[in-house]
Amino acid sequence: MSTITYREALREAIREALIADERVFVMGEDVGHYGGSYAVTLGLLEEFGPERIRDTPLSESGFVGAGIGAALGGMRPIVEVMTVNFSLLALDQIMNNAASLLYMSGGQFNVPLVIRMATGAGRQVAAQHSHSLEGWYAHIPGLRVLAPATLDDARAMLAPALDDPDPVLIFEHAMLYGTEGELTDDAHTRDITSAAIRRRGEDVTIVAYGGTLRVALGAAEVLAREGVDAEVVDLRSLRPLDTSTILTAVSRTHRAVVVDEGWRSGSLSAEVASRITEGVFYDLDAPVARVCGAEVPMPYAKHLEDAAMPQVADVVAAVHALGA
Amino acid sequence: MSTITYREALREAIREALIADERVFVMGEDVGHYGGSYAVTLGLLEEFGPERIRDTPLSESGFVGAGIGAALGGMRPIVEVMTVNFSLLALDQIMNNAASLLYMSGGQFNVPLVIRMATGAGRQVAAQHSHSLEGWYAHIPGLRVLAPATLDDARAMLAPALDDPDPVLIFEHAMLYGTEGELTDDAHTRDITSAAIRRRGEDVTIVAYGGTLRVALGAAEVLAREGVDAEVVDLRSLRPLDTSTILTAVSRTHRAVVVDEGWRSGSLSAEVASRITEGVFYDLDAPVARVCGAEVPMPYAKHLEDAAMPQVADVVAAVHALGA
Amino acid sequence: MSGSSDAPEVEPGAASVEPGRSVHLLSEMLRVRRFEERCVELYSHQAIRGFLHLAIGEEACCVGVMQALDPEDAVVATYREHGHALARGISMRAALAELEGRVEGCSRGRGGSMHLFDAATRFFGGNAIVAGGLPLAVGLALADHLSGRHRVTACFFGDGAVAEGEFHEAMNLAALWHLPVLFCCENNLYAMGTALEFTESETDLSLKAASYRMASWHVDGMDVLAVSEAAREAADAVRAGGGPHFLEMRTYRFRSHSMYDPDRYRDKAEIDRWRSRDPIDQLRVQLVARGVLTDADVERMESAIADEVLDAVDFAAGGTDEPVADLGRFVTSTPGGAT
Amino acid sequence: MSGSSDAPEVEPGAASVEPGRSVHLLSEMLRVRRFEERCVELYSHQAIRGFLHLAIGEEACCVGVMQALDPEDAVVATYREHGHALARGISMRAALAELEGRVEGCSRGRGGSMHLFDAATRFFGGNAIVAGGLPLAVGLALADHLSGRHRVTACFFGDGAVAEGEFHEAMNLAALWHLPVLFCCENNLYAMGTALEFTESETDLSLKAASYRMASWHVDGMDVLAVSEAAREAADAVRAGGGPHFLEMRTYRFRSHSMYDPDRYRDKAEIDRWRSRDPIDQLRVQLVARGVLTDADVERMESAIADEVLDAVDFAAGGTDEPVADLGRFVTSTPGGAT
Ligand SMILES: Cc1ncc(C[n+]2csc(CCOP(=O)(O)OP(=O)(O)O)c2C)c(N)n1
Ligand SMILES: Cc1ncc(C[n+]2csc(CCOP(=O)(O)OP(=O)(O)O)c2C)c(N)n1
Ligand SMILES: [Mg+2]
Ligand SMILES: [Mg+2]
Repeated sequence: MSTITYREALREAIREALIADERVFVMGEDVGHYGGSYAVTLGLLEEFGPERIRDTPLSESGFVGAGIGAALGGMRPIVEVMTVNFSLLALDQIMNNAASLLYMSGGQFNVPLVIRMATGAGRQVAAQHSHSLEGWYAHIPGLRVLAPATLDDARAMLAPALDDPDPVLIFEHAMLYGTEGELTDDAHTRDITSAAIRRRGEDVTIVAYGGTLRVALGAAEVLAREGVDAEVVDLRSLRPLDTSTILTAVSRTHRAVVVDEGWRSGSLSAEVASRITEGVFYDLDAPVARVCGAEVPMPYAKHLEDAAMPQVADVVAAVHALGA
Repeated sequence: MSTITYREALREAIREALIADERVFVMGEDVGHYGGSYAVTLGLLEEFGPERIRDTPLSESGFVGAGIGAALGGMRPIVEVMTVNFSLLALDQIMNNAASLLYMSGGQFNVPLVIRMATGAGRQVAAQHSHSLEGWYAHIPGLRVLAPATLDDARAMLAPALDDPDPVLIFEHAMLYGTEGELTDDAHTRDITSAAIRRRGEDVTIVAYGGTLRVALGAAEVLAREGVDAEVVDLRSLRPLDTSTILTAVSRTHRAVVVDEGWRSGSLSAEVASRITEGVFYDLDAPVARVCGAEVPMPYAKHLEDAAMPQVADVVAAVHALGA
Repeated sequence: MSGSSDAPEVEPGAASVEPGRSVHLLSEMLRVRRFEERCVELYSHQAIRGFLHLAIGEEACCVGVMQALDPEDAVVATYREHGHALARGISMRAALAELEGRVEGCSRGRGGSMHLFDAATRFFGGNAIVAGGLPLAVGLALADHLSGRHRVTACFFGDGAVAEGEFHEAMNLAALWHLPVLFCCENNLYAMGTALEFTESETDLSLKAASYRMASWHVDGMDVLAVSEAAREAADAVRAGGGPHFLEMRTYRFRSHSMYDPDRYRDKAEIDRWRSRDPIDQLRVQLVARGVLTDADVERMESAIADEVLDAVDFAAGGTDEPVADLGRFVTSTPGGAT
Repeated sequence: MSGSSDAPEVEPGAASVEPGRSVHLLSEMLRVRRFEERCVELYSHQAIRGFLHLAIGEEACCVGVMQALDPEDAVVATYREHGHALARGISMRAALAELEGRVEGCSRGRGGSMHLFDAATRFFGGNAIVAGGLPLAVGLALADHLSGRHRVTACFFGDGAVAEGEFHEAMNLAALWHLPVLFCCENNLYAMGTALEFTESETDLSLKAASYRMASWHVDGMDVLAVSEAAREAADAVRAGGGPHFLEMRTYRFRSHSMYDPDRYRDKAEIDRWRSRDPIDQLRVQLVARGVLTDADVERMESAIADEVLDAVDFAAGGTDEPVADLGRFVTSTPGGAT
C-alpha cells in the first residue's frame, strides 16, 4: 500500500465526488488557478474545468450564500472557505440561512451544502489566521460539524457529508495537511455520526478532536510508559456529539480529560465536560479536566504560540492532577 | 421615587455620558431620526445633534469597524447594533479587530469602544431575530461582555463600560425594555466585574443572566412556596465570569442549576457548569443541571416559542430533579 | 423604464398592455391591499404577532414583477413579502394561516410574516436579514446556469440593502458569472426611519449597477403597467442569456415600517403627495376612463376579493397549532440528523 | 494621474519633482527592496516564519503615498506592509525584530510580518483580513472629523479587497459622511492566484468610486514620481476638506503572493514585461541620465542601505524572546481586565 497525505486524501474524496455526481462542484477563493491555498484542489481545475472548480472573488458572505442558493437549486456544492478566520464574514449566511432555512420553511427547503475550511494554529500565522473555532460553530442547530483528524477520515467523510440533505461543515486542521501515511479499510466507512476510540485504555479517558488528537495520542504514549493506560476518544463529529461513546468510556475509566485547542471559556470542552458530568457524575473519581488553548489572540512568536496551544506535557500533567 | 423603564434607564445613562464626555457619541441604524428601534435613543438626536447621534446606513461591518477606528482615534463611541442577529455581519470586526488589536500590537492600540445590542427571544419575531448569543460572544478573549438584567444595571453599567480602555459588549434582552420600576442606590455603582446575588438561599443555587434572571427569580418564588430555599446568582458579566461568587454560593448550597436562553450545546451554561464542577466538585450533591433554550431556530408560533425558551416550570423541575 | 438615469421614463400606462392583463394586474394589487388591510385588523386583535411589515402603497412592484415570471422561475424576497407571496401564487389561506402561526400556514406557522416559503411556487422566502437573500438568489441562478436551465431568479430587496456589503458581493458575483438574476430594488426612499440621503452617498441607485457592468433600469414603481413592462423585458433578457439585470422601482410605503413604528421621521405632506399616486387608484381610474372596466366591474372585483380574504380569515382562525412535540422537527431533514 | 479612466495618465517622471525629493524617493524604494530581499534569505534560514508577503516590484506605491502624509496623519495597511512601515518611519530594526518574533519588534513579536504596528508614527497595522482595515480607516477619519482635526487617514488595500462587502460599506460611509480618507488601491492584478478578470465584473477599479460620488484617480504604480504627485494632490484635497479620495495605483508584484506560493497562475512573459518596468530601475536610470545622480552616488546609497539592513539583522538576531509568563499580557489593558 502506498502512502498518501491528508491533503491528497481530501483531494481524492473530492475527485471521487465530482466524478460520481454531476451536481457536485467546488467553489471558493483560489481553488482553481492557484490550486487551493493548501493545495487540496491542486489539479482539479485542469481535470474538471472552471465551471466545476470555480474560483471566486474575495467575498465570503457572497459565495457562501451562493453555495446555499445553489444547494437550494438542486446542486451539491462543496464550498471551500480558505480558513475559519474568514468564515466569520459568512457567519450570517451560515447561521441565518444555511442552518435555519429548513426549519423556518417548515421542512420545505433543505440545504445540501458542504463547507470545508482550514482551522487551527501552529504555523505562526498570528492572531487573525490561527483561530480554532470549530467547537464554537458546533453551537449552531441545523449544522453538522465534522473534524477529520486522521487520513482515513479525510478520505471518508466527504461522501456521506454530501449525501446529508443538510449543511455540513468540515474543519481540516492546518497542521494535518502534510501528514503522511497509509489508508486503512476505514477510509471507506461512511460514518459521520460516531466518535472513534483511537486507543483503548482503562485508567483515564482523553477526549480530543481535529488538531488535538495527536496531542492526546502523544500524551497517551507518555502515560503508557509511566504505566497509566489512557483511552483516547476522537470526537470526529462535533455536532451532534456522540455522547454515548464518550460516556461509555468515562464510566469505565472514571476520569476524563478533554483536550481542545479553542479558547477555554465557552469552548466545546465545556460542553463535553458538562455532558460527562451530567451523564456519569456518580462514576467520576475526579472532576473532568480540560486542557485548552490559552485565552489570547494567537501570538506570532513560536515559543508563545506553543505556550498558547495544548501540548502533550499539559495533557500528561492534567492526567496526573486527576490522580491517575 | 418615580418609576422608570429599562429603556429609560439606558437612555439616562447614555445622556449622562454624552454630557460628561465630548468624546462620546452614538452611532447605529435608526438611532437618530427613528428614535432607536427599541426607542432607547429617543430624543437624543434633538438634544445632541446628528454628529453625535449618528444614523448609519445598513452596513454592520462598516459601522462597527468605524466605531473601532474612531475609538483608536481617541473617541469613545457607543455603537448600537440593532439586534444581536445583525452583529453576525460585524463579527469579523469584533473578533479580529476590536478584540485583537491591543494584543497584536503588543499593547500599543487599545479600543475603548462600547457596543450595545438587543438580544433574546419572546416577541414572536422568529428564527432570524430571536437569537441569544451573548453567551457565545463570551468565548472571545479581549472583550468584556455584560448583560444588565435589572433597571439598576441598565442605568449603571454604561459609565464604567465607557471607562474601560477595552471593547465592551452590552447585551440588552428585548423583553426587558418595557420593564418598569424604581432605581435603587445600586444604580450608581460602577461595578461591571462581579456577579450579584439576587436572592439568598440555602438549598440550591440558580445561576442566570440577562433575560433568564426573571425566570430564575420566578422559579425561586415557586420553590419558596414549596419550602425550597433557592439562591439566585445573576452573572451580570459574562466575560470575564465572576467564578468566585458562583463557587461560594454553590459550595454552600451543594446543588446548582444554570439557566441559559442560548441553545444548550456549547452555551455559556456549559462553561458555568464546568467551572462549578472543576471548582467545588467534592461539595456537589448532584451534577450541575442546565435549563437552556431548545436547540432549534426560533419558531414564530407563540406556543412553540414558549416551549423553546426556559420557563419557570422547567427550572423548578430541574431543581426537583436534583433532589432539592 | 429607462436604461440610464438621465433618460426619460416611459409615460405611465402608455404601454400597449392588453386590457385583460391590466384588469388582472388591478385585481392582483387589490388582493394584496385588501389582504394587508385585514392583517392590520388582525394584528390589533393580536391574532397576528411579532413583526408585520406592510407593502401598502408598493403593490405595483411585487405584482408588476411577478407577472413577468414563469412557474419554473424562482423568487427570493424580504420580510415585506406578503404581496410577493400572493402575487406569486401562494394562497391567502396559506399566507394568513402562517401569519397566525398555524400549522396550516405556508411555513407551518414557524416563520410568521417575515418567513413565507413555498416550494410549489419556488418561493424561497421571506428573509429578515436585510440583503441576506441576495447571495441565495445568485446561487439559485448559478444552479440554473450549471444545469443548463433557462430560468430567472427574481430577487427583491429595498433601498436600504444597497448599503450592505452583501448587496455588492452578490451584484459582482452575478455580473462576473453572467448569471440569470433579476435584481428588483424596491426603493421606497426609507430604510426604517432612515431616509435614502442618510444611507447612500449616491442616491441614484440604478447607477450602482453600472460599476458592475450590469444592465440597469429604473421605473416608476407606482405604475404597475410600467413595472410589468419593464420587468417582462428585463426577465426576457435575463432568460435569453443576457446576464443579470437590475430594476429599480421608485415607490413609497403609505404606512409605517412595521406595526411598532410611530413613523416620526416622515413628513405628512410627503406621504400625502405619494398617496395621491396610489398605484391601485391610478390604474382603476385609468381603466374606467378607458372603458375597460365599469364601476360595477370594480365592485364585483372588490367583492370577490373580500370573499377571498374572508375565506382566508376563517381558514386561519380554524387552523391548528403544531404540536409542541414537533418542536424539534425539521431542525434537520432526518430525525437522526445533526440537531 | 487622471480623473477618469479614459483620460491619459501623466507621463512617467514628467512631474516637476525637485531633485532632492526624487533622490529621497529612490533611496526609500531601495530601502524597502533591500530589506525585503534580506527577508527572503532570513525566511529560508527560518529566522522568519509564518506568512511573508513581499512588495518587491510595488515599492513605488507605498513610498510614493507615504511622502504625501504628515506625521499626524494615520496609516492603515494590509499584510503586505513592510514597505509601508519602513516608508512611514518604522525603523528596520523594529520591523525586522518583529518579523523574527522578538520582543524588541514593533509589535513585541506578537504580530509578525502581517501585523506591524507603531503608535509613534500612527501606523495602525498590518491587517491580515482582506478589506478588514477599511472600516477602521473610516473610523479614524471620523474621529478626526468629530474632533475638528485636519488630518488624513491613508488606507491601503489590494485589488482583491474590492470584491469584499466591507470595501463597499467603507466607501459609502466615507463618502456619505465626507470623511478625510485617502483610499489607496494597490492594484497588482492578482488576489493570490486569482486574476482581476476572475474577481471583478468591472476591472477598471477606479470606476468603482464613481458609484459613491467619490473623487477617483488612477496612476502608474510603477512610477514613483507619478504616484507621489498624485498622492500629494489627493492628500492635500482630502486635508482641505474635499472629502475622501480614491487612488488606484496600477502595479505588479514580481514575486509570488507569499513564500508558500508556487506562482503557477502567472505567465513568465507577463512577469518579465512588468519587471522591465521596475520602479527602482526606472527612477535610477532617469536620475542618472538627468545628471541628478552619478553611479557613484547610487553606490553610496546602496552601501548605506546595506549597512542599515545589516544593522537591523544584527539587532534582530540579538533580540530577545518575550517571557512566556507574559503570554496573557495585553489581552486587556489592565491585568484585572476581561481576559
Ligand atoms: C442586516 C440587517 N440589519 C438591520 C435590520 C433591521 N431592519 C429591518 S428592515 C430595515 C430597513 C430596511 O430598509 P429597506 O431595505 O429599504 O427595505 P424596506 O423596509 O424599506 O422595504 C432594517 C434596518 C435587518 N433586518 N437586517
Ligand atoms: C477576508 C479574507 N479572505 C481571504 C484571505 C486570504 N488571502 C490573503 S491575501 C489574499 C489575496 C488578496 O489580494 P489583494 O487584495 O489583491 O492584495 P495583494 O495580496 O495582491 O497585495 C487572500 C485571498 C484573507 N486574508 N482575508
Ligand atoms: Mg426602503
Ligand atoms: Mg492584488
